[in-house]
Amino acid sequence: MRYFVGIDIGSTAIKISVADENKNLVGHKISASGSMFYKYAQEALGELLRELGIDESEVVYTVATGYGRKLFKEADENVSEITANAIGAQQAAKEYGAIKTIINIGGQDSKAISLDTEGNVVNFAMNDRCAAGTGKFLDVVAMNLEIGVDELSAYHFKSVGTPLSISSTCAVFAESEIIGLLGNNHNVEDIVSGVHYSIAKRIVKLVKRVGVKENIYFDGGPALNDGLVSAIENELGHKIFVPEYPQITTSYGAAVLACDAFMCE
Amino acid sequence: MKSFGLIIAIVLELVLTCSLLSANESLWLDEAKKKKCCEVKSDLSPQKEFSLKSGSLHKNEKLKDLSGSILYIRDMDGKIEEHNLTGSKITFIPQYKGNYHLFVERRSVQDGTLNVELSSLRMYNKEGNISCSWGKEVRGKTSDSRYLSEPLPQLPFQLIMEKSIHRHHINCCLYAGDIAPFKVYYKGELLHDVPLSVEMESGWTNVIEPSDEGTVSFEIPRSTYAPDKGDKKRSEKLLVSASYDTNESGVFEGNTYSKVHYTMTIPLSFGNSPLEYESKSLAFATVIGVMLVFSLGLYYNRRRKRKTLKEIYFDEE
Amino acid sequence: MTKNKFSLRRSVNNMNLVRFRFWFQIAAFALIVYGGWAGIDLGDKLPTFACVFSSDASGGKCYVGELQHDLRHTFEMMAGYAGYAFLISLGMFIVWFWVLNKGWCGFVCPLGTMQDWLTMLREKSKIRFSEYSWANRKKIKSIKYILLFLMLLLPVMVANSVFGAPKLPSGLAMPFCDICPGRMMIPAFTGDFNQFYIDFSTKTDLVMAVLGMIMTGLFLVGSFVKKRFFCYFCPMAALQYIFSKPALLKLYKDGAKCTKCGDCYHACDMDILEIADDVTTKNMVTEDCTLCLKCVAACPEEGCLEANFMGATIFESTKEGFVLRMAMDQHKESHAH
Amino acid sequence: MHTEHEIETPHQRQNRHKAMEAINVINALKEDFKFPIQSMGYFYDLFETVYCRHEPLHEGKVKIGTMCIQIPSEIIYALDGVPIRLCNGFYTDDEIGSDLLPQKSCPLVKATVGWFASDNFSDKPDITFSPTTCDQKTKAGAIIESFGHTVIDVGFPRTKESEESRHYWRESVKSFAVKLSKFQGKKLTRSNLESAIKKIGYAQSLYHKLTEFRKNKAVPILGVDMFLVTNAFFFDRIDGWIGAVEKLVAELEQRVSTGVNVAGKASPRIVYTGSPPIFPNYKIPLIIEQSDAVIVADETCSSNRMFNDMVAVDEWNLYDMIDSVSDKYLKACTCPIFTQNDDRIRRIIQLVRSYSGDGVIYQAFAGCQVYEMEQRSVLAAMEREGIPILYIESDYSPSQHGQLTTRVEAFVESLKNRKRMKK
Repeated sequence: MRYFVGIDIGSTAIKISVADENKNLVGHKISASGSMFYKYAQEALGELLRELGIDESEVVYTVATGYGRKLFKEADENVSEITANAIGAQQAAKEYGAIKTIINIGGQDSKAISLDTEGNVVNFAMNDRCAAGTGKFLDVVAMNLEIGVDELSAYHFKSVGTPLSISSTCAVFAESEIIGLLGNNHNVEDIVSGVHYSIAKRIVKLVKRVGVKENIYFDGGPALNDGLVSAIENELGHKIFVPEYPQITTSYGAAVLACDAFMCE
Repeated sequence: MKSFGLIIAIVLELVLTCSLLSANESLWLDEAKKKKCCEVKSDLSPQKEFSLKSGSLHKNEKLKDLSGSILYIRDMDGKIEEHNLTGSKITFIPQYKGNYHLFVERRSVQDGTLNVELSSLRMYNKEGNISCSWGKEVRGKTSDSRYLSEPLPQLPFQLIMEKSIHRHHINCCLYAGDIAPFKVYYKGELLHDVPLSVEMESGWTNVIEPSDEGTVSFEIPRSTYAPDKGDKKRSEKLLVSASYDTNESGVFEGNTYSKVHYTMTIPLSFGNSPLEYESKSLAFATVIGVMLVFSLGLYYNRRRKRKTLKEIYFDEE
Repeated sequence: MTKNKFSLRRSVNNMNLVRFRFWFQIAAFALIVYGGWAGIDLGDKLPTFACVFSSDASGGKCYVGELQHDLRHTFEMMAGYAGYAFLISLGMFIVWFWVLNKGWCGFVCPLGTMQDWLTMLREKSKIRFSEYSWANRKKIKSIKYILLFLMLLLPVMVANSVFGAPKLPSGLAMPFCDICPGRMMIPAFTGDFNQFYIDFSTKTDLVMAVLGMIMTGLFLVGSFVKKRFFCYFCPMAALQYIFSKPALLKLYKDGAKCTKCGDCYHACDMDILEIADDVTTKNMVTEDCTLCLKCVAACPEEGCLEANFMGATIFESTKEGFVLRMAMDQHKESHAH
Repeated sequence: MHTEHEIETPHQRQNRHKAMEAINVINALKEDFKFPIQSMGYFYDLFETVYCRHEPLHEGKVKIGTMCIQIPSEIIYALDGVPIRLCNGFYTDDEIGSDLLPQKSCPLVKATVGWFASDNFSDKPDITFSPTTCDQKTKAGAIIESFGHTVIDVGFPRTKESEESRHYWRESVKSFAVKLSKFQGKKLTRSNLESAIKKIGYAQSLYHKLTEFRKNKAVPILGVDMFLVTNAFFFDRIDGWIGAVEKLVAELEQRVSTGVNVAGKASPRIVYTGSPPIFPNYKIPLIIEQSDAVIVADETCSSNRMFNDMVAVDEWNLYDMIDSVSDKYLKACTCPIFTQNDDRIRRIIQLVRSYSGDGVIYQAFAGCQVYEMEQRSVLAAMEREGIPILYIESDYSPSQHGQLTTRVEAFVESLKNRKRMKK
């Protein structure tokens, strides 16, 4: 039995997916990346294979992606996360329908990718200047509000008043703003939904740059935040598709690519 | 027969008038025509010149010698000056602008009767010396338009015109058709039985009896004989005189007398009544006509302008 | 800018000028037109239309009459006493005038008062007033000066042959009085209608008399539809304006405070545009101004317009006063729907 | 996996966006300043109800939209209409409008057009009157009409000195009144116009009382609050407004007597002029007052210009009332659309003098041509008068907040220094 590994080394986490010959996801693992992520990556891969009971030899082809990809020497090949993301999204949303637009919010950047009918990347836009409106930002907010990141969604849906938007989605300034709002004891729900909508607005701007086309696919860690999802849907005015494991789309895509590459040889 | 009656009438008429005239050999003051040249001026006020005339308005002669007669001048403030006249003419320099009232008294004894002949004349001085009358200039002359009509204490017998003359056209005058009321005083009290004889330049004369109140008044007639040379503003002379006899006796200049015969004259000049040349009805007609035309014009002009907005949606209520 | 609640100045500034003026004018009218019957006699140098022709009744006489009378003298007379007389009269007129300045027109002049009464009548009968176009408004300004000039010249030409021209007929001795509607109207108020006549005695008299009647007709209708119709042409106004500068009563404007809202111009009976648009001049007593002070009453700016007597403000425009005068000082619940 | 949320309709989204804009400003007004005024509560609530909760104010009334101050609200009230001034300050609507108008056009106009385009009103105007004031508004009328709203243009002259324009405007106003009374099926009568004029006059007099307080050394009310109050007059029930302002006046009287000062001792007094700050676009005023300056007076058509000049009627008959009303809206107006406009400069200087202002801040919307064009002359005039002035060009977008703040703060500090120098 032959297996294919896709490994995505991101800024906050290392995502590894394993696919079989039919490109089905066999298993995946997410572990925090850090200073010496090359080592962590190897360990994580080892652990994952052990969990799945797969022998190293059965892994016939490995593709690395993410901006740490070059450093992962074992990889037979490495591809840009854009491509990987596109492929992964199409695979993951097979039964849902053809994906035309992908929204990806990572730890420290966010992307919008538009695909043509064949699924090739036509255009993409990304914000990589600062952490404004990214996973990191959400962490900061949650920390300031003294709630868990996973609670954000719940708070969002509890909000009844007008969302209190944050004028700057820059992590640094936002902090002081949020503290100010709390100081004037506005309720947390409104602040949370406000934050979500502020991010959503930014993202939608990004998406508008590449053009909004059904179906829309949303991945990356923050996609787990249902509040944010609905905020984006409202801003966008379209339903969006969120996969089961939104974080690993890219690595899955890499795995799929690995499979394709091997089959061609 | 008719003609005979007519003749008699004429004769009677003549007799009557002659008798009246003879009864009315009166003395009167006359203002001399102003001579343009050689006018004697004393501080800016020209000298006025008068003469005494005796006889009727249309037939009279100037008195050569006035010695023995006295001139009283009363000014607007009632100040009275007295002059003994000499020579043939009366000269007098009015000090300031306004009305002056001149009186002349002349006494003579004639076969036992003392003739006291009096005449008075009103004169309006257009000119005058400001230094004497600046106060009046400042205040204005509005109240000086009336004559003072109290009797003059110096005169025993006096005929006074009661009419106060308004400035009809600012410069005042009498008009034909005005009622001229007179009163006759003897030693200060009113006489009720002295008739008035009136004579016009044109020769018309009449005698008017006093009313019970003692005022003798008549309507100034319009002279139909007057030569009307289109000069509608011409003025005409009128001489009003009254006489009165008493049985006082006394001595005057050595001659004794047992009777006194007073006569007083007032020469007046009057103009033709403006009423003859004025039409009130036409005036009102003009005014109303103008008003009608003007307002109609305005009305239609406005209606033309406001057509655009003659909506029922406006309502002044 | 703290206002003492019960200061005199404040209550003056809050006064209802329209009512005040109405009663003042009635009083002045009584004094001028009927004063004579009460033995009042202010002389014949008044700088207002107190008609010379309403003999006994009037409490004073109009100087215009006197002026024409004074001018009807030969030159040699004018060189002498008549000259003095003329100067003294003029001096007296000026002294009178300096007290109230043009206020004589706005508050005293009986002819003006009559016009205001006609205006009230029009207002009551809800008929719109007329206005001159601005162009015409400018044009007619000169008329009063022309009238003044003729008024001064003709009497002289009656008494003298000017530049060898033949003397004018005596019918032109008082040219303005002949055509002045005051001559008919003011005596008429004393029950004396004798001035309504057409004089056939001479051609001049006829023409002048007819003119007089026409003017009277125009006056009555004109001042019914146009505020202060006659004052636009009044030679007295022209004569007054010559001496207006040093007068005691003044209308001052502080241009900096002016917003050119035009409320004053809207209120002005004489349609004086400068009052609204001139923001540089201080002394606002223009040639046509009647010092009626309606502009001050209509000015909503604090202290922009003021009536000033010998340097002391007597009546000044204030927001508060404006609101009171316009009856905007209290809130009525919105009218029935 | 597929998410199960209801997605907002475009209207809901628009409303949410506007609400989010509005609430920020309202909170800022409520929270960022010392000594809040109790009676301002009415206005905060008013704006929250209208712009956050989108509740209609005038149900069952005929609402008459006006595109500019030049449409005489006296006549509208006299004919039982409710004037709704549609000058709009929302960035949300501005963005919608941007797709319909050229990039460089005025955000206010864009916002108004956007508002109509989205056709999302809590108080929808039944008919809209659009005076032909500035080019953009003039053209906007037609565009709005193309969305299927009834818009009636009211001819407005661009010179105010000439007699012709005076007559022209008077006629326009008359025909406006005729059209409106036809629309309302109600006569314009002496009594109803008179009471309308007097009511608005009273409202204005209240405003004057408020401004009077700002002349004091200790300023009892913030400029932004004043803007909010005058802004409320755009759409509020007039009786409610009057009641609230009466309370406000009373409270401020209190404050003046006790010498409450909403600004600091040294904070410079600013006279604000230029394009109208209309809720919620209080960006510049907020920045000014957040950086320790206080707006003591303004020369904008959303506030001072709307209230300053009052109708003076000489004869309380219909003919004269209508003319007086029209004159007020033409002759007194200091809008920069007019050919020559020294009046505006004079007004600004006068405001600086009488409110003892330390400096002028002149804001022009990027795209609000007339204000941008007049900028030079005003700056020159201020230079002549020795009045420091800051010219800011901005739009509705929240983006350049940072830069603006720095500029304003710098200006304010320079003013403070000047003050210190003087002492």
